Amino acid sequence: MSAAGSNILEVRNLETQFNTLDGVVRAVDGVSFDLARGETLGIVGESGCGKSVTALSILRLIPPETGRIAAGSIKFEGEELTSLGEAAMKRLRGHRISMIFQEPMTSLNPVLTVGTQIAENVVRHMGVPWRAARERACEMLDLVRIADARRRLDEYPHQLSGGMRQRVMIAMALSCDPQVLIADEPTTALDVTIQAQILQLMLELKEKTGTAIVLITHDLGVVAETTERVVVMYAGRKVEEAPVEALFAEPLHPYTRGLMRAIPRLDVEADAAGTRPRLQEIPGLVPRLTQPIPGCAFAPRCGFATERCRVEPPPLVDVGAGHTVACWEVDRVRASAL
Amino acid sequence: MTAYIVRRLFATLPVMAVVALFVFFLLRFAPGDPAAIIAGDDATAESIAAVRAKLGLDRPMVEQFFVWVWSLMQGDLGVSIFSNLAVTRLISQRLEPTVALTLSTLFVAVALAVPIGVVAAWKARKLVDRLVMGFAVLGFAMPGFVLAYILIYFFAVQWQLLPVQGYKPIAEGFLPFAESLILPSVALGVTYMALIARITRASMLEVLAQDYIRTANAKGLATDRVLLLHALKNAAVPIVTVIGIGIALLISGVVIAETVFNIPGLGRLTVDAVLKRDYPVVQGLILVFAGAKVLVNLIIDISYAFLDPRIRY
Amino acid sequence: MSEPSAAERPVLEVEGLVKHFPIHGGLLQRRTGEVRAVDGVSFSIARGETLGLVGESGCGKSTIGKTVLKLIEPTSGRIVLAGENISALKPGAMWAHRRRIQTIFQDPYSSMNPRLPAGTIVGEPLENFGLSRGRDTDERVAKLFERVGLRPDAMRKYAHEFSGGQRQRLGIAKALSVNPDVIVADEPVSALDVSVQAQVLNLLIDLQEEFRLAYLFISHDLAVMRHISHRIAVMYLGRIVEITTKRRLFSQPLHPYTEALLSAATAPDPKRRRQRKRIVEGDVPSPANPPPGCHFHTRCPYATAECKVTAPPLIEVAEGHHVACLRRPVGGDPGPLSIPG
Amino acid sequence: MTAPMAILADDFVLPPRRFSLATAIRRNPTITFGAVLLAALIIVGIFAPYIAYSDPFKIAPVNRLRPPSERWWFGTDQFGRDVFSRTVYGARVSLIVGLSVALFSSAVGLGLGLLCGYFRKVDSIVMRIMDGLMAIPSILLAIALITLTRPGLGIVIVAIVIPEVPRIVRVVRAVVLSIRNQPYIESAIAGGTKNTKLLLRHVLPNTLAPLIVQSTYVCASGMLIEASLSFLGAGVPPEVPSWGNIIAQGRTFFQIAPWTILIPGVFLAITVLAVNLLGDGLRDRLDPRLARRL
Amino acid sequence: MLKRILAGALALVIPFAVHAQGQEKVLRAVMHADVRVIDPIWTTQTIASIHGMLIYDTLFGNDANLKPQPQMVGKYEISPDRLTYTFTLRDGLKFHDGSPVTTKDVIASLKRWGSKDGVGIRLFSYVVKQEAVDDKTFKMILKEPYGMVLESLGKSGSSVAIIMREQEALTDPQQQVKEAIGSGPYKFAKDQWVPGSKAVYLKNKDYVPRPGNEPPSSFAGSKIPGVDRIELVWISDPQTAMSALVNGEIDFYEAPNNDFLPILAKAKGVKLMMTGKIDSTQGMIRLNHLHPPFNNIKARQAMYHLINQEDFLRAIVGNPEYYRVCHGLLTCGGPYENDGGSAFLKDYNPKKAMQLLKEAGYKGEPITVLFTTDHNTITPATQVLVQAMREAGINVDAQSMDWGSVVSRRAKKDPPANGGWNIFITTTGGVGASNPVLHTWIGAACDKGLFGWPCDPEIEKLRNAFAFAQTDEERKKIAKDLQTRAMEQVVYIPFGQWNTPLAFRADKIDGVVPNTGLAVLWGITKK
Repeated sequence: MSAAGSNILEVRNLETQFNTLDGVVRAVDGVSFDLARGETLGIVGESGCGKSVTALSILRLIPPETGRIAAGSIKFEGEELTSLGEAAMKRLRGHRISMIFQEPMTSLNPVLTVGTQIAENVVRHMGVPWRAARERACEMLDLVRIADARRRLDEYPHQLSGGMRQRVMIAMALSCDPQVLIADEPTTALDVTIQAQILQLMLELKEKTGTAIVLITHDLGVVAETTERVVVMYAGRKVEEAPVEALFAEPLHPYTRGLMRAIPRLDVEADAAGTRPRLQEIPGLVPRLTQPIPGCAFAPRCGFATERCRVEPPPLVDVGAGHTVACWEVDRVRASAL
Repeated sequence: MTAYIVRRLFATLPVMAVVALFVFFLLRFAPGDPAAIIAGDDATAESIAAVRAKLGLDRPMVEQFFVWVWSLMQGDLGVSIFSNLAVTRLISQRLEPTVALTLSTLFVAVALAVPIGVVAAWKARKLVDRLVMGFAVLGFAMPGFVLAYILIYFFAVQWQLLPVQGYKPIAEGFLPFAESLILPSVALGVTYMALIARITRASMLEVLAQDYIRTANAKGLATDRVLLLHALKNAAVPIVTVIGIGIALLISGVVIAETVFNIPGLGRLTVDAVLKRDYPVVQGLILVFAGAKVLVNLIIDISYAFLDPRIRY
Repeated sequence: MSEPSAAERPVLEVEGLVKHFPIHGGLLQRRTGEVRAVDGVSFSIARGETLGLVGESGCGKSTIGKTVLKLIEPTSGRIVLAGENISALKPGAMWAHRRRIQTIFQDPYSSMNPRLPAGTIVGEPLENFGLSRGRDTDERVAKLFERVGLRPDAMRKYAHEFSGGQRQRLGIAKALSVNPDVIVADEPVSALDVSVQAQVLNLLIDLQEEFRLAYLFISHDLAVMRHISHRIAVMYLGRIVEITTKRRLFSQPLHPYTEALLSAATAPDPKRRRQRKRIVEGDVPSPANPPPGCHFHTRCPYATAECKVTAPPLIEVAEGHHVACLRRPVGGDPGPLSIPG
Repeated sequence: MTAPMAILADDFVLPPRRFSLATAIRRNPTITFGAVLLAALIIVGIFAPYIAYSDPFKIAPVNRLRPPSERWWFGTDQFGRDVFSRTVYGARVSLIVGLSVALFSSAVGLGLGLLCGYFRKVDSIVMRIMDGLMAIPSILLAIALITLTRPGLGIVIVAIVIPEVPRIVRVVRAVVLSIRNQPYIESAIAGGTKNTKLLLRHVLPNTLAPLIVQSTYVCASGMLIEASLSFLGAGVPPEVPSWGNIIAQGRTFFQIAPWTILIPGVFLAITVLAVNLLGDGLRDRLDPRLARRL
Repeated sequence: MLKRILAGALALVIPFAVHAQGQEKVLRAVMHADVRVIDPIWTTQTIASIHGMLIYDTLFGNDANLKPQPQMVGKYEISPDRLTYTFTLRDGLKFHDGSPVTTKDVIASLKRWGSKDGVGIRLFSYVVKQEAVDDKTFKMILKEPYGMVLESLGKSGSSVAIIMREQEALTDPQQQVKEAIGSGPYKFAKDQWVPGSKAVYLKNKDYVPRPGNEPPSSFAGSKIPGVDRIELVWISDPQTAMSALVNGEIDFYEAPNNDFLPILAKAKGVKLMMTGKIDSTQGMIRLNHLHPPFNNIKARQAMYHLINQEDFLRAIVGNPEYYRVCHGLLTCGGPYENDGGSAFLKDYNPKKAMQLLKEAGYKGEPITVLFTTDHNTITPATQVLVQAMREAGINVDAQSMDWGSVVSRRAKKDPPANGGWNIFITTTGGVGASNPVLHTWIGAACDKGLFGWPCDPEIEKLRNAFAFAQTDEERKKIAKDLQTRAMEQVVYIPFGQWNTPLAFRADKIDGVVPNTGLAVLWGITKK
């Protein structure tokens, strides 16, 4: 946890639940983390671990008829968001905290021009007339390095490629100089070369604007190459948090280790005979979130699990240098070979 | 765009041909014999035969068809067997009431149903939504003519606010014209309004679940902008489609409304003509109705291009 | 895992495969152009070997898969399956050969008929080719379920009761049921989470060794390719730009596009951030009107004037290593290329 | 907002839900309400002779236009016939018309729809004919058919089926076209499934859900059209007590004897309501995706 | 936004609307049927004659007591041997197109009328020739004296003896005349005619009524056009028409449904007027004498025992105040009403009817009844008949069809099996049925007579005798013998008579004359 003063976002014991046909689903089950000013925080985990729900909870975009923030607090520059009025939240969204999403194909309104969709955000929050907002939109398109920005203003999303649409999303999100940009799987749907361009663009813009970024992804490679600090989530809970170098050098939670070994490695030389080393599977399945899970959620699939792991939820252990992990058997894990 | 229109117009030819063929042979194979009816009360065998000859009903079927089609080309829909008036004149006489009734019903229904549908979708699963859906299901089930009589009983007879029947052409002043259309439009419009409200709600709900609406909310836009600009513009295509389909429903409904409210329109003319087996009038009318419907479909398709930039012709 | 023996005749040979999709427009819907999805591709796969087809979206890799399976008719080119030329066969005649080539789909949710029990779906090919009937089919299906790691009692369950990983296993079981020679796997794991992905990849590898299956493995993920393929072909805009053994591709990438892919791909190692080579600019051009000459010249840092004009042929510049780049002559220096002018 | 289900871990096995009537009722009230109402009306229809306490055809001019009373529950019409008995018999006629219209048009519609959806050659010809039929407003087509032949229940049914068939063909064809490019069809083809088996085992079952939904709507509109036709004097012969006839004959005395119209009208509305609710419920239950497209 | 548009439109239009109504005096009337055919000779429909009496004129016109009064005729002489009638037209008679009325037109018109209408045919069977003396005077020469010449020329009811221009009069009676140009008090606005909805008649400004301002009495008296414009509006639904009258949308409603009379009686400004005492409607069950079983007189007489007039009348009319049982063929309340043959109808006994039918050789084969579905009096009557026959055990094949089809089907003489019929029901006007000569349905002229084709020379002889009878007692005696004979032959079975009053807005119009046989509209004025 970095020094309190410089934290722009503090999340404490966040619980978000959905009521479905099969009962109440605890998508986020008590998650806490901080975000420093200008920092790039990664939230990684497999689908269904609650990373997207955490992001949507911060902006209070959970659809009221199906889900609600059950407990916990979200402080943004000292202001408690969970109890903020809807009108105040609306002024905040897209202005001080903005968000971009995974599917560039469907995240832009197909029947409105790119210029309108950006300018309307500027008009809403900066109170400038429409003409000035369009100018601002044009500037933003240049900023995200879209060629021939003036002409693009009047084009429709279906006339742009996937990469260009994601650039428009970024331009839209940053159009009002937000303090925090939440990116939910921004490059998952893009091709490799385009993904590289977008990630590089996000880092450049962070330097220029000083916006703090929360990057949500399932791809450890993206986390490794873009974020400064990482939160690993499993079944709605935070299992490990650490600076990115420390996490990859010495992952302490069995789940994080399991993930590292399960990924096919691009950079590791195949062994001499060119034979293919078997990938280390993580046996079993992710638990169903419709019932509360006693103890550690990963226990059923964990090689180090003891009786206590199945009964008592593990506390967050601080192993120093900002590296915390929620595991009873930290020492045994640390001792075992990577 | 014009290329598309021209192609669509050509595409209507086979459809109209099917309609023409169907109507022509359907009437010829009917067991009833119109010549007997025309010949009048104390008709003798020869006078019936005379009438058949005059109408050319005795010539071979194929020849009759070509004669009919050829006269059709010149816009001559033949002459009514009973009133010796040209079908085209009969139709033009009664065009105004039917068009006025259809358009007023269309306008009333759409102007009310679309906003109701949007509100129902916005307040999904809340009381107003249940009410709207309840109205929609009831409106759909309510037979038009029963509703019509109830309306007449209260508004025209008991409270004498509106005329019981008849149609005042617009030439006789807008007020009487509007008054004579209110009750028929409501009686006819209820079912149509129910249909549009339901489809508007359904397509709005589908659009509101899309990602770009979540993006719009993530931009903190005001609710009505999200609803009316972002959502409604996307939902417009299915709504316009159902309005188009609904017009066919309207044409059938007009026949009943004209009967109950005694409006001298095309619907009533068709029913009378069919009941009296007045061939030329029936054929002419069904072609006119079919032509109108095909035209409406074309207009609806073209409107898509303005509603959704992705649709390019 | 043993390397495939080169002596045997390849189980699947493709020569000069072309597939163009016509575009219609104007007043009379005349053909006004075509999308050249596959623009002259040749390769072969030996028994027990995995050929990886890698490339970005729109490069035509899925179209090759569908064409080889004859789910869509090729425009021209030869497809030889276990010695039989199937490229011109009408659907009726193709039926007999379908037993030899099976497929696994990308999306686990839509590749299973929602209204049929899992056992019936897996057993359908057996009954289609008359390999077994009634009770006999059920027994063989039960064995297949076990072989892919599913409980036999799940045969009566329906698609919506299975998870994504389990459905891919069902797809594999179905493909396996008629012990084919070749399996075309189109992005079989890209819809799955990492932990489940590993389970499926290991299963595919085990099955290949046990039944000496040939895989045409299509994916956009280089790491998965490196793990499962023996040989890899890199595709760009409907053409193969480089094809070689896995080890040589990752150690000595010759084609600039392959180099760009490798440098763009992310790896779970924070140190790589500083070794970043050049990121290639621009978007993939549309296959409806690809750039003249070498398709990649518009984004290639090493492109020369000639690259803009002549289309580079795919030639064997080193033993078992083909590349389609004018700046890579036969026996040329495999080192990095210089930036012209 | 992606539906909450997608957020859940996709990799765990859903427990197979046992079918329990209680939960089924609780979860889809529309189907239950519609089905119960319809069942009641069918029972009334079948056991009409026992429920109706007097002969619906018997003319007794002496007790003409009597208001509803304890002797005549729903009053009498201008011929002195008991409206309650005639309405009960009317249920039988309307249900017969509604169900047979739904049945015939679904059968024909399914056949044509499958052919059009699957075989390109058939498609263009049949669809032109369907467009032609749909261009003619259904009531006018029905009137023309009925009046040109001897009026009778069978003719009325045929006359209502013909304009309804194109509607069903369009629905089935749309569904078949969408199924055709589903991956599980390609997977079946790759697995050696031949055309006929493909159609019967893979395409047909998946078209049944939308077909059932559409046929309930057709059943409802069939009843309404029958009533309208009788109202216009071109429907079921006057002596057959269908709701449309009762209303048509009663309309002349509406102001002095409103019960002759209101009660059959209410019965008709309730029946159509029941069938529509059944249709809505089935649609939401069987085929949520299609629900939106229709 | 919507409100603003509506308000704007209204402000613009209101002045215009008021102006249009101001000057022109319009009579809106709903008759018993819609003006579909404009040739009163071509069809026997009463509505065509109402249309005819507005735009054409007749030589003579029978007054309220059925006495012929001169109308177009100025003076006339009958030769002592009663064989030569000399008529001279009065002055000022002009057709609507301005051309004067000449004897050429009169002779051609009478010739056409005489070859189509029953009464005309009977009259012209005695006429040797018509001779024009000059443009104003012509002679009619008979071969034997005939008592009904003037009554025939002035008859009311269907197919009145109207005078049209020669060029129309020459059209073959089997064809409809194309133009509606007469010399009557109103002109027909053919361009505004919308069949099935509205027929419009405009005041004939240069019509010269009979001098002396004779008081109007049915067809007699001076015809002074009362309003500028008459609109005969057609409203098919009787209840809607009644509400329209109550609401003031129409001024005159000829045949309101009996059930609505209580409402109309109470309605503000509405007045009910009983028509002339013999102007009622008589119900008739017509049997087909050509084919079994009713070619046998016993079978026909058996049917009498099935008929209880009370059942029919209550089904059709309901309110006893407006109907009366009448066991005779000649209109009860008419001059020649008598009880001849009425015993047949006194014995209502369905079982006996069946027994008599069996004796007459009826073995249960189907009897075809033409079942009208869309007529507000004939439909209920047919339902009562069919039920009575079925209850008696007769195998009834009731074929339902609209009135138009019944009209065409009854003309067929084929056996019931292929396209013919056994029984159909119709009605006839009380005025016509009160006089043995004018009452066409009482005739029995075999296949030359009306459908059903009863055949009995005796009846025809009696009808002719009536025409020649000089004194009233003589006529009454002949009438009784005729009815007794006709009842025996069962030319038709009467099921009673009823009359419906006229209803009109007394607060808006007056000058309504109780009609006899045909509604008289030309005299009506608007306040």
